[in-house]
Amino acid sequence: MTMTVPAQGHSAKDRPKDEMKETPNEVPNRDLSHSDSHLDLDTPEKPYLDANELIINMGPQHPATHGVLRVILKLDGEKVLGTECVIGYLHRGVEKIGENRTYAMFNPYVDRMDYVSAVSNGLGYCEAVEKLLDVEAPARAKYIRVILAELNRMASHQLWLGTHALDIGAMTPLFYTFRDREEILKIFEKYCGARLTTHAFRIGGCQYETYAGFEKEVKNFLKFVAPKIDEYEELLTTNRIWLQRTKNVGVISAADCVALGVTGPVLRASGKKWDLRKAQPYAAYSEFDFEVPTGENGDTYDRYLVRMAEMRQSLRIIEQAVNGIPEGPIMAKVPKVIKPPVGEIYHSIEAPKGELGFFIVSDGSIQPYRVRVRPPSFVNLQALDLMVRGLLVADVIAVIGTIDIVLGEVDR
Amino acid sequence: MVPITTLHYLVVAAALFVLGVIGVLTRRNVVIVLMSIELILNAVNLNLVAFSRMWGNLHGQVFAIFIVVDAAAEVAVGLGILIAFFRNKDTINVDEIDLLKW
Amino acid sequence: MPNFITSYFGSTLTPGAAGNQFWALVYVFVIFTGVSVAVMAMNWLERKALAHFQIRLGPMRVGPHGLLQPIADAIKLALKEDIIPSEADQFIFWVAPLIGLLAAFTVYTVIPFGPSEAVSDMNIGILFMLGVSSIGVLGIVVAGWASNSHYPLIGALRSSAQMVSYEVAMGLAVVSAVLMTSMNEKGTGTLSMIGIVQAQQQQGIWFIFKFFPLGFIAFAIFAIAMIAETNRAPFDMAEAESELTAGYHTEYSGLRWSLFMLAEYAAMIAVSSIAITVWLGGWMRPFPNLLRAPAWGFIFSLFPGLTFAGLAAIAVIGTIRMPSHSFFKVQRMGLAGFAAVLGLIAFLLLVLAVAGRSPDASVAARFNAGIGYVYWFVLKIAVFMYLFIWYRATWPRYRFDQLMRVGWKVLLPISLGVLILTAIAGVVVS
Amino acid sequence: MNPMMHTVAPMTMMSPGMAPVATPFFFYMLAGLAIAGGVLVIMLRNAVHSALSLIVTLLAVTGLYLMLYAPFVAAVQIFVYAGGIMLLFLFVIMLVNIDRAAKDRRFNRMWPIGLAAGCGLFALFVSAFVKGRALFPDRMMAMSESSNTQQIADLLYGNVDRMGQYRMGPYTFAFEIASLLLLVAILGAVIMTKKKI
Repeated sequence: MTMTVPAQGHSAKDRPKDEMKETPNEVPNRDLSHSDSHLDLDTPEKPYLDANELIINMGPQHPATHGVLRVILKLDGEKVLGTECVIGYLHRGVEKIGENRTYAMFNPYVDRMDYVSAVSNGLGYCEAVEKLLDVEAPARAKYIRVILAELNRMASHQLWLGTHALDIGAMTPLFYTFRDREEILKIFEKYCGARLTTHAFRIGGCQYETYAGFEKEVKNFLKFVAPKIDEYEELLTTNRIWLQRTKNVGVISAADCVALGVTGPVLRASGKKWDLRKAQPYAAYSEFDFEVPTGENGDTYDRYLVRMAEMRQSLRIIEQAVNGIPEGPIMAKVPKVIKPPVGEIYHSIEAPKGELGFFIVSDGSIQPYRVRVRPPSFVNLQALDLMVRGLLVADVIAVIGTIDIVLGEVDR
Repeated sequence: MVPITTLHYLVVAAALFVLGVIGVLTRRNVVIVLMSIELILNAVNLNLVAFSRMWGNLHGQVFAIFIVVDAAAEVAVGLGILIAFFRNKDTINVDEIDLLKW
Repeated sequence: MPNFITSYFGSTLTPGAAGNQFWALVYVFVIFTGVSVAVMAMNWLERKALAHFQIRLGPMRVGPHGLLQPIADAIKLALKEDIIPSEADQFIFWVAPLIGLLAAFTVYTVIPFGPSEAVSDMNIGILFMLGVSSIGVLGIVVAGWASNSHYPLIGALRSSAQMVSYEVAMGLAVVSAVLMTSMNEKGTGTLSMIGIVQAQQQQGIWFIFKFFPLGFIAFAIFAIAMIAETNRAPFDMAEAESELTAGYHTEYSGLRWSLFMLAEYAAMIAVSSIAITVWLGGWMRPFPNLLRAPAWGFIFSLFPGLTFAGLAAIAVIGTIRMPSHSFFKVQRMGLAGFAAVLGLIAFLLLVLAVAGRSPDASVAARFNAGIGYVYWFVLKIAVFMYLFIWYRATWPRYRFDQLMRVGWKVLLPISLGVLILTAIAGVVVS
Repeated sequence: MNPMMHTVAPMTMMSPGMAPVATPFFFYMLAGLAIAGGVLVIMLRNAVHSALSLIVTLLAVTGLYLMLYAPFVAAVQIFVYAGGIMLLFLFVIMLVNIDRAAKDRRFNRMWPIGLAAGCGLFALFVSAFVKGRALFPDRMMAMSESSNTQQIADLLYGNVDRMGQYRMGPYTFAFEIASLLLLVAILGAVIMTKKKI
């Protein structure tokens, strides 16, 4: 699939002045007839579309594209003949910002990429820089990281479940999941003062010691949320309409997933048992006993089941971590001014949406030479066209939901 | 005021019938030609029902129902042909539909 | 008083059948007002009930517990700028909501709230209802087309295909119930709405239980088809907000949009009335044949008053539970006033029930009986309205092809089978 | 309060309410609507407008049916025509791309001939009515509501049952043929609208 990024325009300084006068506000606009498009929209030889063909712009202002994603759909009646994603409406140049900030200063920025799982982003970035510095966070910090990251995975999956169900037309689960996600956000708030963009971790460990009663609250939360997950499942798992809407919709094979680089629950639902927490353990994950749930058919329903199972596995991990959390320092010895040696590093973690990788090149100064993020949403979105061809408009919504994208991460 | 007689209904029906005929003969758009045929059938129905009222029996009304059935069948097939034709020839003008085979 | 007003008192006919145009107009006015108020109440109830399904509070600010919210909404919508897109077909865009509204309100002329509590009784009543309510979809279709935009057009196409397919199953289900009306000595059935209820009265059974489970299956088919017919969840394909933003009324705003909503809710009440009339005994109170002693009649005639008394009690409890902050003073007073009004209505109804307890021809007895009919009919409608909300809170939305499959491959064959089996059962029994 | 109290209003009797009021006024109104709708159907450029005009005509004709004591035909007219057939028309108009058709010429080249033929036909009808007046005595043509109450009651009472009996009695063959016709129409429509013919 071709991902078309709207013309960004160059930065103002390297454009001649008169050109700026002509187009003072260059709107990101796309010529539909440019040659890259595989939809052959409106070619001169065939001025009229086929009797039943229809081009529809879904987005960027559409209630169900999870942000400002624009999908150009070519329809035959309601059948999807092809899609084309237009991204970049939320582009903020995070990677470029990274080149202009010190390592510590860039840390909060990564929270704004996948804003529903900010903890995972911070974890990935901190660990990448730690690897570059060749320091290791203390055991207690690692445990705190695992607890918060898994809580964040739950929060992310809950948000996904609510919005996905809403897309398919079930309104009620949204409010149930938001009620339970609220408890997680409360824990975050108590821990670090922020609910959404937490900035919980620092390079070398954690900034804050756990607050008094943290463990008890987490344990209470575990007790509180386990029946709630059953409640979601009660509403949806055996719901006939839910089954009809999700079974055999958006099927993708494991081979296709691997070819497209799709990771996360989407990959696991198609049968491949690939989880970075097991495959290349980071933080303290090697010390915990958990399973990697997989699906069989790679359809929307399996992805739903995989995520539900992952929520339960997260509960297991959190329980083990809270029970076994060691005493000790929470910060490793890290210099005040972080100046990594010249070199490059790629470190990836299993974010809720898939493999989140940070590639950092250091030139020995206080700022990274280059930061490149491998965001799971962006890569997983590639599979959209493959998954929705031949399905109906309603399925496009379901598939966008099931891929679980966050546009902040797609566009960065 | 003149009391309403069967003749009044017959005149209305005749007018509708003639309008339908004119529509069939002059319009180019197949959809409107089919609608004109509906006008004709309605005119006939109105006649039948008026006569049924005049004689005080129900035979005319029974016939009217049969004509409604007929109209439904005609529209279904007619519009089916229209869609098939439009899909192949990209036109719905009667005077461009001049081949039996393409 | 002039003769045309008084002559109708004591008549057991509908004003239409009695040829009294004055009372027919009065009934029309009462029904129009009643339905409009019911739509507003339904609006509030839907938001409130849906909110409680979803662990929210719903409207709380405008009036006590948001009771005045529908009025605030109506004022806001009426004052909003009336936007017609420049590329839209102006005239059709203007006229489309009216088509739906007219169709939705026209059907109320034949809905029997009681044996004489209807504007008119037609001998083709049920056909008239089904036919006119099917005209309502024309409004949706031309609205989608006139908006000259892709999403409304798709919504309109979906809606028209959906209506056509579900009307068939709906009609066949009704026909099987109409067959049941012919289970009398003469062997002739009726299509009149009042006649159908009277047939249930004479046969001593609601048609939902007749030839069990045939009547129930037919009712279930109708109950499913009527959700599809009114474009409600889980069949709200025509306005699926997550797919088509808002479907056929995407481009509508303000008063015109509210007319669509009014038509939708009015149509919901109308189709519920069909289901109630045909299968659930219309205006009849529970067990009119088993519990036929006058004492039972008196007990059941207390129900309207007791219902209002219960509502008043709820309002009183709400008043007491309201926080005693000065901010809530106006709301407290409002809710207390509402409770007082409800209590007054309850009191009047109870007095009437006691005054008219002997089933003679006195005005009080007639009035009491009439109120009983309307009460039971409206109560049954309220149950259906609640079900509509419940469905919406529980189920995801069907996909369009699945909807079609359900309509043509499940409901239609079953309704045909029920029709044939009903005919056979009728022949065997008689 | 006893629900059994209100008994069935006997429908054998021709109740006064069944008589239409202000017959001439409603007749002229409905006839005018029907003919105006018919004129608009063939005059308007846009097919959707034409369809709406046709709906007006159909509903006006329905009113005329009701005035002629044909309630069942009226109901079928609403149910089948206004509800079903017109919806199908609108559906098809939306499916086929009419943007181009709307810009084209409305009438074909031979429209004067068609118009003349139509007018000739109308003249023929009128002359037939005028000449044929002798065949139908005024007594029969008249539709006064008071003189033939019995006739009206015959028409109205058990309209649906009696029509059913007719269709199962003398018109059984026609009824079966009609059902066969519908079957053929269904098959034809299904095959015609298939993607690949």
